[in-house]
Amino acid sequence: MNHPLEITNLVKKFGGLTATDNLSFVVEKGKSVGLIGPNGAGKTTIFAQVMGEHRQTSGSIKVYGKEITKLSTSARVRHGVSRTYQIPRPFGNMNILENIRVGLMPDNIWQMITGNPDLDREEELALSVGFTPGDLMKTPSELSMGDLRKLEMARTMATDPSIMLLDEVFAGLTVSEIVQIADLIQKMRKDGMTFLIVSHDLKALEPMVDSAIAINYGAMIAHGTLDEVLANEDVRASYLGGTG
Amino acid sequence: MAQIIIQGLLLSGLYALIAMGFTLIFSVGRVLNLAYGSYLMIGGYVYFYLTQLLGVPKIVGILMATVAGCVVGLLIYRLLVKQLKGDHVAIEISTLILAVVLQAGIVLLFGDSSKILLPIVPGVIHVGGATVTFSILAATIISWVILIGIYIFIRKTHTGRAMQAVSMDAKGAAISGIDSDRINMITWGISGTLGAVAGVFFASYTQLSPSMWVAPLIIAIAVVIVGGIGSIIGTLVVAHIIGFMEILTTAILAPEMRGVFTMLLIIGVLVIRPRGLFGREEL
Amino acid sequence: MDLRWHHFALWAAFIGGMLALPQFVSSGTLRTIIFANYLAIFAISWDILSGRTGYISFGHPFLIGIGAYTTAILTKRFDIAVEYAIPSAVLMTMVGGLILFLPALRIKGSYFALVTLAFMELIYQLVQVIRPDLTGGTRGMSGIPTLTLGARDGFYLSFSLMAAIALSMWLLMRTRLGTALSAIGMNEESVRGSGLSTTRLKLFAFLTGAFVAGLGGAFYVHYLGSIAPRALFDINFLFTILVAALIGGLSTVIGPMLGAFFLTFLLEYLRPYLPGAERYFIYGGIALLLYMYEPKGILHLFSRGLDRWRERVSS
Amino acid sequence: MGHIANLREFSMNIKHVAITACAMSALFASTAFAEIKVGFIGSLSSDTGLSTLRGAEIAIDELNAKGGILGQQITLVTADTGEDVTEGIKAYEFLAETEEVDFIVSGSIDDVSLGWMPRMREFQIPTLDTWTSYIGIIDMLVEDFDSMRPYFMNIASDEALATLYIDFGKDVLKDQMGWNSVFILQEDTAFGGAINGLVTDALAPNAGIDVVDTLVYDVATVDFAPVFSRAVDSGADFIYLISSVNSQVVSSQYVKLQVPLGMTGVNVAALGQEFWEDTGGAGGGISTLSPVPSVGFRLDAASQAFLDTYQARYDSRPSFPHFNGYNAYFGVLQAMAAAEEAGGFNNTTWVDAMEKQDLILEIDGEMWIRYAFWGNDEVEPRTGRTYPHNVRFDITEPYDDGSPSMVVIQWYEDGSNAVVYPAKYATGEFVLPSWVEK
Repeated sequence: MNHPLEITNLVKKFGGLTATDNLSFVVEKGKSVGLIGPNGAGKTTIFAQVMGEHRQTSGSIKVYGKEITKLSTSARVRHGVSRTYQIPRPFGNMNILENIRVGLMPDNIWQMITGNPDLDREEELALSVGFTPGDLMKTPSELSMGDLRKLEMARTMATDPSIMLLDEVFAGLTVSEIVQIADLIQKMRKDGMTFLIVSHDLKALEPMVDSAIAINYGAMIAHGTLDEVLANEDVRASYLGGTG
Repeated sequence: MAQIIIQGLLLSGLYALIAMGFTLIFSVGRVLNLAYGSYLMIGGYVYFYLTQLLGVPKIVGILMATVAGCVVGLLIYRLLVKQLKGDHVAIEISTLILAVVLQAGIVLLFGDSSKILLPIVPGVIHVGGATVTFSILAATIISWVILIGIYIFIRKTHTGRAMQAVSMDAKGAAISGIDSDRINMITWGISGTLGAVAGVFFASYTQLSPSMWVAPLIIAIAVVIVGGIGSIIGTLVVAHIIGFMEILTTAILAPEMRGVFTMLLIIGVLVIRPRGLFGREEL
Repeated sequence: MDLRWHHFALWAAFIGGMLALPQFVSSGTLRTIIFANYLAIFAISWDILSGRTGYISFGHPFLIGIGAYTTAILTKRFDIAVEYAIPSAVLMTMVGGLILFLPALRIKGSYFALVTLAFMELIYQLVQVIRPDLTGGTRGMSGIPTLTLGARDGFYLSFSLMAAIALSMWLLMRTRLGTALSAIGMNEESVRGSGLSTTRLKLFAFLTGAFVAGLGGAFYVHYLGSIAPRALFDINFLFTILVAALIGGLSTVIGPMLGAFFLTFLLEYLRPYLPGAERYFIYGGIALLLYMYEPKGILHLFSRGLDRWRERVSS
Repeated sequence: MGHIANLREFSMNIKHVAITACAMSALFASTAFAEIKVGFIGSLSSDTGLSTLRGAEIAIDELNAKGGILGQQITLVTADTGEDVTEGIKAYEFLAETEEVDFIVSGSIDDVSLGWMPRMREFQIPTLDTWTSYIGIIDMLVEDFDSMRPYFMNIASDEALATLYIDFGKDVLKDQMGWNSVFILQEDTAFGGAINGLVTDALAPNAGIDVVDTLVYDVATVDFAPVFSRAVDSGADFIYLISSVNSQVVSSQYVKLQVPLGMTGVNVAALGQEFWEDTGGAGGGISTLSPVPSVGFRLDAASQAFLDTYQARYDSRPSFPHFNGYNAYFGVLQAMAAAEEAGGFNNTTWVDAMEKQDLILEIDGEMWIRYAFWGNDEVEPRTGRTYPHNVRFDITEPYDDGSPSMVVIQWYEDGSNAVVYPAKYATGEFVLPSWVEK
């Protein structure tokens, strides 16, 4: 049985510090998993290793059974994993459509030159994350934090991922923006997308996820449904302990 | 052998002084100030103008040169660097343009031809087969005094520690209530002052010419890049590596190759170990 | 590609107008335009390599110099025909581009700029020391065969070359490739995160930039007829290229062209009034002010002015 | 004195800046009436460039005062090279095509002249070089006379300088000082390489002086202490310096470090009267060969008159013209006289007329300085080669066919200077600096 994401015995050390401590878990197809833990627990480091931005010290990461630990970031994206960032990273001088265009491009210079951009698909993606036709020519400096997250979702979706890693999707958003993003994720779940979501906002996270994994000091301390995880003594202790 | 050591120490002391002002800016503001060489040029020319054209006493000349360097440093920070908030590449480009403009300004005021300064302290002594002029000896001693002074200033004073804090973590420093703008101002002022002093000694060692800013800039870049960010000790050590390498190349190998090794060192270190030999590893 | 008929009409008008120019202006003006053309080529190639990808190169004369020296040595010392010498020079320059690309795999920003500066200084010193019988050492070479005689022919050749390069680069950069290269300059991680191999894109940018630089450098030296290390591997030459691209407008093709013409004419028109070094003072001062005031360049100033004018007309 | 002159120069420069500020609006009144245009190409901010420019200015003003030539007034147009090769090419094009000058007088340095040389061939404008002495340019005339016809160089080429210098080695260094071995200190330039080659190949066999070692240094060298240490350690009797680019530094460090060896050779910075100021007085003991008329040179009446006019007219640097100032003054007069004879600057008739120019300046009825040119296939007897369009020099005693290609001058520790060789032209003695033990 091949899963969209399968992490086995993952270890990451920075000098003397262990950021990921022999972590293993699986995200099943069509499921949405919440990854929770206090500040500095090592959540973002896991994302970075899945994407190849940091190399793991040891362990394996498989996407649909395929070992990806030797691949470059861009190759991993083409294998179907994509992530968003806590602080969105749009292309500052490009409008919304152009931002999405980069995600839609084939990784082949000749095709980039000869092929034309798929304007319809660009617009479709932009509209699907909740932009209005009037927004399409706006550049990131004219967008709110919520809009930037939507833009990042759209660009990520443009790479046609089979699993999406969302990092602090609700951070810095207004209440109404949280609702918008949440609706978007729910819609994509219905369409069968697999998610691994990091969020501080446990309340907002709750309806988004099928199960949750709690980590602290880079090691898994609990897993199960979000309620079960939150009821776990170790998890409570880790949050109260403020291991920052 | 003795003369290589003596000559190496003298040259390296001067190089350390040249690089120090550049290191400070680079470590506190993370900015490469490519107009740094111009401080040396301005310092040298102000000193020349006052002492050799107006006949002002040498010590006053040096003081006024440092004042000029300090003022130019502050002006560059206020008018240029601050406007380009945080855009490192833009700062590099604009300081490079500024350096060329200042060079043209010097040509305008003093002409193209190079000028030799009178020795700051006349006389020579012979030590172990090497001839040492009092001028270069004075330059080396003063540069060591200044280097030690800067080291103590950074370690012991409140402002110095604030500079250290900003250099380690600008955001963290801001959170703990340090006014990083003020610290930057102070750093740019000190850097200009150090540059101008180094300029007086560098010019008295070599010559004054409108293109004299390039060589010290490259020395400073080499020292800082090879030494690593913000490490005063690293700066000192690398200044000696480069100084001795130059002396050795001249004395043993071909003198026309002396610059080649400095360049290779810059390229090699940047490509193999971008944080420098003594820089901190970052997470 | 989003090409409209008016784009081609504008290009055709520009090229046609320029080709008709020798009928109307003095040969002195044509000479000035020749230098502007070559500067435009250098600025365009710098922009492809640095302006778009954000890998600011302070060593562009390194590339131009490889192209110029290769063809100069081949034609002057080995009597090789220009038809073979220039393509060889372009190939050599692309090898140079590859050398510049290697550090770009590991470092970026200020560090990359410094490495390239060191490359320029290094080759400046090496050219004088290694095989001066070939390079002409410090004094350089004179009497390199020139391709054209007279201002008019020199103008036609340089302008055709510049226009061909500018038009093809303009077309190339309007494709998705151009978008991807600019995206690297804005955020390299996000480009990787979009599934594109930035290594390959950067390599393409460096090779294309080197190709254009080599082509420009080779034709330039066959126009000048002489070459000297001090004129090529020099901070002032770097400064001119950089400033042309910057004040024109980065990440465009028209911008560097505009910047090159602006700078060359500024310098040349100041000559009768200010014959000496003060020209550089004013020129650098203007460049600095413009860069500080409008980092996006003259082109941006124009289009903003145009927008404002349109608004006024429509309201 | 020097301080005051320098200060005045500085305040002049300040004024210059102020003028520059409003120059854009004030200066567009250009005189459009004159027909004869002379172009100056060279650096407007260097002593050598200014010497040529002022020499030409004085010559042109004298001619205009007498009613000009061919019935027309002469105007002078300047084009600055900033001693940059590419700028030099642009400057030449500007003179040729925008200003359409009839004649160009150049104070360019070697590589700048080489840079614009292809343009000279293209435009065929009569051009006179007064500073560069590079034999490579004369070789171009030998190889391809037709395309180089309008080019003249009225300074003796460096090969002739070196040949006469070897006589100095034999007569003075060897016979008078008793020196047997030399350490050659050569800057890394083509000029340095050329002179070095001539000295090593000829000095040793002809003068009987051994070359112990040769050291080539980079022009950017700032610290000569290790270099001089090597020279002293080599055990040579004296140092032979060849320096054209950075010679103030090497000279002043020689004095400041009190290097215990005599040093002579080619030291371009020491050719001008400003050398003493520029080295801050650290120039005593330096000697160098110099083209004529050098500092310390006895002047004939015509040259003295030129110098007087020069000094009455200019009070900024250079306070004395370099040799090329004289060359420019007499050269422009000759070029204009040739134009008068040829009826213009047509490059056949003008070149013929220019080739025939012959100005002999005498002292006490003896030939002292001569401005004339070698013919196309005239062979110089001692070197056995031709020097087409190079100034007619003489490298054999008693120097009665032309000016000697060079003299040796020396700076004394009190700031004075004199010609010390050849004997006929000497105004002083060759001496060692006081710190050198004999």
